[in-house]
Amino acid sequence: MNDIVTWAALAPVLALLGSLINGLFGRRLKEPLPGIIGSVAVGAGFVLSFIAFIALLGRTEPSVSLVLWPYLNAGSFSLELGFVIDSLSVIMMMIVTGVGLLIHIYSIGYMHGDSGFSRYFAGLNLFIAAMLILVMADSFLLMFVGWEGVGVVSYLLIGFWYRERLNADAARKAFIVNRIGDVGFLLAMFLIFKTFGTLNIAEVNEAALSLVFGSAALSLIALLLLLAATGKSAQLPLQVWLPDAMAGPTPVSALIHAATMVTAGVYLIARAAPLFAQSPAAAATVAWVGALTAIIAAFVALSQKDIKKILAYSTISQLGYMFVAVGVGAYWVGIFHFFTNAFFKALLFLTAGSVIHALGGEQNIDKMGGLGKSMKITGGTALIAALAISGAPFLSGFFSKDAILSASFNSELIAGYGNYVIYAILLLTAVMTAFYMFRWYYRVFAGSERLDKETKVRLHESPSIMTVPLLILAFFSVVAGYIGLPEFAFPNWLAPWLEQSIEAPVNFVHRAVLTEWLLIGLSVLAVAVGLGLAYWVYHLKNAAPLARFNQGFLGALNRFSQSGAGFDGLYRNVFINPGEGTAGGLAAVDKEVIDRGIRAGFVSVGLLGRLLGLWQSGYVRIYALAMLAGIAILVILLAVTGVMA
Amino acid sequence: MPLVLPDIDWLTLAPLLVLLSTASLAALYALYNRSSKAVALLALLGLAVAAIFNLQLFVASRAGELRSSFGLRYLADQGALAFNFVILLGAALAILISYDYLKRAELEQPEYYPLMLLSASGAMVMAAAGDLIILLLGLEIMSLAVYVLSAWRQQARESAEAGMKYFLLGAFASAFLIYGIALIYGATGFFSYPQIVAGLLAEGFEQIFLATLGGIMILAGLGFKVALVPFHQWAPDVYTGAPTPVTAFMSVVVKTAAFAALLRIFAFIYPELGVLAVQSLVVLIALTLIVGNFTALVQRGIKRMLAYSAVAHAGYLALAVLAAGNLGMRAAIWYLTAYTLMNAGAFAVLTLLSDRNDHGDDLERFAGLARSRPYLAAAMTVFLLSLAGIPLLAGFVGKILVFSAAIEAGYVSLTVIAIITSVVAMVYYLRPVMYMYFREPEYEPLQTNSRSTHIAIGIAVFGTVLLGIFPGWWYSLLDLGQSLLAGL
Amino acid sequence: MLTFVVLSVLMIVGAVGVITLKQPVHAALSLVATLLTLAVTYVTLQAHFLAAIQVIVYAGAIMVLFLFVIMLLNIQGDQPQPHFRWMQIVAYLTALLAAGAIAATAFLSPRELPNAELMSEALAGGGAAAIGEALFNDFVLAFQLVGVLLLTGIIGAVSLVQRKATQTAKDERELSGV
Amino acid sequence: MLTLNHFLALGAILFAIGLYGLLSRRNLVAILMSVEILLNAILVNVVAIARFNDQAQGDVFALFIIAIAAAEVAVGLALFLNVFRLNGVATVDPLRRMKE
Repeated sequence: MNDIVTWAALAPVLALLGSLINGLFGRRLKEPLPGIIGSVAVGAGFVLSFIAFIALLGRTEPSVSLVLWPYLNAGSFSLELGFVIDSLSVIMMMIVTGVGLLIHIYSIGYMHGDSGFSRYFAGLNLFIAAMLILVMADSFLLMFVGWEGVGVVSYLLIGFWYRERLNADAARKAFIVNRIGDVGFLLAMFLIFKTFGTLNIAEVNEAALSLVFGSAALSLIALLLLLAATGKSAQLPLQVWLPDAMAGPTPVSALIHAATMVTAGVYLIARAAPLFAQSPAAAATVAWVGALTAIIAAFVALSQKDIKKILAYSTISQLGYMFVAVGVGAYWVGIFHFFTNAFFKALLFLTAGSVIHALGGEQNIDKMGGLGKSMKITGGTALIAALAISGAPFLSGFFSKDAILSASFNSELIAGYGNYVIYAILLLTAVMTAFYMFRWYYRVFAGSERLDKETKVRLHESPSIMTVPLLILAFFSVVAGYIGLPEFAFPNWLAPWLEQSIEAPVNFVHRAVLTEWLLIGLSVLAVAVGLGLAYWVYHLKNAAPLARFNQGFLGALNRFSQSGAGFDGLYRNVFINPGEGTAGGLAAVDKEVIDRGIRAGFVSVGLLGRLLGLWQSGYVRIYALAMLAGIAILVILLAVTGVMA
Repeated sequence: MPLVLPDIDWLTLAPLLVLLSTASLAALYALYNRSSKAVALLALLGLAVAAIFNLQLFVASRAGELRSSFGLRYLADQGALAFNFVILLGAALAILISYDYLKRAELEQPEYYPLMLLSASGAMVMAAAGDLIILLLGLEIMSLAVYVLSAWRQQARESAEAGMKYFLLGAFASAFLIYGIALIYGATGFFSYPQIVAGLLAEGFEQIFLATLGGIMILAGLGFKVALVPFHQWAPDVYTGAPTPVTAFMSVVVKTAAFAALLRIFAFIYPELGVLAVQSLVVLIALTLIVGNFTALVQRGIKRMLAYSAVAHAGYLALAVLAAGNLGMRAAIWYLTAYTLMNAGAFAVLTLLSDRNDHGDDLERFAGLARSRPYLAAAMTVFLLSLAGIPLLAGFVGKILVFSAAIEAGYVSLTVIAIITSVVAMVYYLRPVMYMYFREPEYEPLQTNSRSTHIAIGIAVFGTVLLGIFPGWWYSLLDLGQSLLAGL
Repeated sequence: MLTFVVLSVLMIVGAVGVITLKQPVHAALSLVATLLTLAVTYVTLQAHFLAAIQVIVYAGAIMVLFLFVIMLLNIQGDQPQPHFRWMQIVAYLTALLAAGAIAATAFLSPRELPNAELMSEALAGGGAAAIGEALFNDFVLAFQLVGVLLLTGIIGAVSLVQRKATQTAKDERELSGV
Repeated sequence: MLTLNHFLALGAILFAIGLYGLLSRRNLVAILMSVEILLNAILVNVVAIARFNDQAQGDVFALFIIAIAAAEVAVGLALFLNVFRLNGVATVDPLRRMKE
């Protein structure tokens, strides 16, 4: 504890403490108090992280390991639980605690008067603790602790307003889809242990670099980690849970389902970068998953009507960008986009929350419009955020998104012309992003008012406890990009800082400066096209050109987009319809067999239930017969092998 | 002919003798004083004294002192002693739960406690056995008492049925076990493990076939006790019908003892048998993992769900058996410690929710429990999450240990099945949690005086969390686990 | 050899009687016949002591217990089966299969028995002395454990059958959940 | 010539008869008696093997099996009485209140 950096290890402890206080005694505390306790716990964590950051800033080797306690020593398996605070994790910690603090403060206003006030803050604090453990972990095992922790808390917070059945369903969906990712994580963990004999991340990374480039074991590990990451970060094909997760309170969506938890997958890949850098097949898969997710999610976002669902799909799309970044080997860029995204995405959600709060729970953008006039701060900050996420020049999103585009254009990790295709996809996605974000902005904040009369009366700007965090986030949405200016022409502080923690050898083509400028020009053009189109359709023509989108091919496309690109329907058909039910897997079993089946009686639940009923019939004699059959099969096997031998 | 006296190390027998004499004393005391409180306290005292003797032996064995009695027929090595701790813990928790339960259900015949102690002593005999006959007798002592305890609610048809079913199938399984022992005896001419192994390895031994057949039948007999598929079907029915504290006892102590016995013979005898003896266990484990977890998914009643979960956990534990040797043994002991705490805890919570006829263990009872009984709900959540294997709880560490032991032993594909099914398992463990936290209460929870159950739940929560966060100390205590038979 | 064949046939006929005779009393008597034949077989194997035990404990005590229960409760035979006709066939097949498999494995490597004189020499007078020596030396723990086993059986059986005299029939119906 | 395998085969046949009884009888008492046949089948084996190996160990084992049978029968009949008192019938098939 001599090193001041190690004090940052207290951050998760403080958050846990806050959670315990709120969870155990919360009901006896008066309203703002649980919120204040929660905010103080997280705020203190932020201060500690910030101090650690400053302390690390001057060091040549910005990495401090801290062993907590020896966990297990089992034969060849030996593990100590510890934190590692280096340039990568300290950035994550600052974002988690910093954005977390703002969202805590905002929540004091947002959750005002809710009967579960203290329960809410207990959950939020627990989430911060778990997330900090995830990013600070020095071993895959401890990381898995945080990984599961954030999953469980997210599950509890999505279902926070459990009286509405929809929320409980959404919580369960999120939970089950994430389980599939967990299978990947667990399998990867055991494979890592089997291959490297350790679970310590630093040791694994070091060992991975000395392994054969592209070896099968490495690729398998990397692909399993990717499966884990797709589950947590809502990437194809496991993206279905995130839009439904918006059923939770909006600040929860902002914190967990936009700014922090969903980026855990990106963080995992960046942490285990050498594993991916050494297996190009896995890395290419990451990039392709990211690119496809980015464009499909953007496509779906074009037609959504729920103010939060649009943002949810945009989150998925932005996460796709990050996946491309870490897939092509530009690990620092992935973190950079996470960094800028945390601000503007949290800001978008909080403004949406502010709107929902003001309208008394309305979420359909067709029933909004013109809100910017009466909600000046919310509207103004929302505009900044929309510009930033679209990648408008000189705002934070511009720099990080451009870095991703240029990295995917220049990467040598992906064989053939794949990286150019990915670049093209991302460029197209950028056009769509600008379009749907401004569709969102115009439908909500500009244009004519389409509100009910009752709602109109209630309309008000949110209290300052909610607007101040918006302003702070807006400020960072503007400036956060300047730590990572394009390397070819400007000083870039972030890349060398992060690369001290991520030692993965990936080569990039160095192109002529003119080409680089051209690339930047192209991205600016993409933004301009998307923005202009949205301006024309939604501002000048007031959505009139969309009338055509109801029939023919365009109509089908529109419906396809509205249905979430068909994934929910697809999964329902494949997994859930009782005909194929038994083959289906957990999602199916849980939803159909348990809930519907039990109500309808066991006979009608499909094959599994019927089989079970037949087998577990209650008749002693059948049980005895089954036992006998078991022994008989073994004995016959023995006789056969015996005769053979 | 002069009679040669057998070697008897009385200290090795002390824990067993303490339990037996406490049981006898309690049974006698019960004849003229029908107060169950005194008998229950006496039983707990007996368990505590036995634990003290066991501790003394444990310390001695850690110092490298390997003790045994009757020419390696009754062993007191680290493995046996660690299993004894688990058995004593399980029995103590079960007795604590029983006391309130029996009072509430008006079943306070004091013979209950001596029977439980006798059953626990049978379990200890199984863990210490170095001879197939001793193993068989221990198993019978343990089983007979549990058959009776399952039928303890004499006025309830479910309970009577559970006892009868368990008995019939148990006797059937015992017959196979005895047959297996007879065949091994026929092949080698001996009953004690070292002699059997010596016989199997002897020059010119040609009865490997008979011996393997015997091995398979013993596996089936013990597989029945631990509920491996397809010998598991009694478990859900009996677990549901038996009084809940007895279910807790069964799922914890009986399983521990059967695994202790299985581990020992699997480590020493089975490697010398035909390949098929080991391969059969692989098949049984795969079946158990899949059937146990997937049938648990469709259960409505919590007790029944826990029954199938017990089947599934038998699969994980058997994985450690397969990984025989020191690592597997340690993993199994560790897992059983964790399992004892969390499973007994879950059943303890269940006794507080069901009515005095043991009805009402369905999910609806759990609805809104977080509101009506927040601490109980929190405890149950801890147990369920631990059973599901959520990190930093005891169950997670147990799984990690078992899986890594199995991987080390080369059973990778089986471990993959285990990992995937363990993720499936989370779905059914989390369902009651969802009901507790995301539903409005539908029942008024019973308000009963249940101090001893609360003590049991407290111990279980404390243990589950402690072992989950600091697993190292207990694991390192098992470190010197040199078996007495290892050198043979 | 002839003795063996005659005894085997008697034993098998008795056992078949146990599982086919409808009236439990008849089945029990058939079982007594099997047990007694088994005792005679022990004698041919020079195990006189065991033969005595077989008659006293098995045919004597255990079968008396059976008959006692059957008579006391006046248990009738099997009623016509409402379901599970297939069970008979399956049971028949499995039993046949099991017998075949076990017998086949047993005959894979036939081993001769030592002749009778050698046996009786080793066991000198019915084997009681030899058994006693084994029992009180190698198996003294097992011997004690059998005592515990019987104690468990006694406590269990007694505590199960004894009931509270005060319990009225009404309570029973209510508690049994009907 | 009489070999050990004759006795093992006799044991196997008796065991199979016991199995058949266990699976096909519905009367609980008859099932209990079938279990006795199973145990006696094993006894035939054990005693023959003991003779074959020329040891007293097997006889001791046989003795223990008889003792186990006695204890099992006592408990089994007690459980049976318990069921009979509640159900009023002695058959096994009504014992299926718990299933699935």
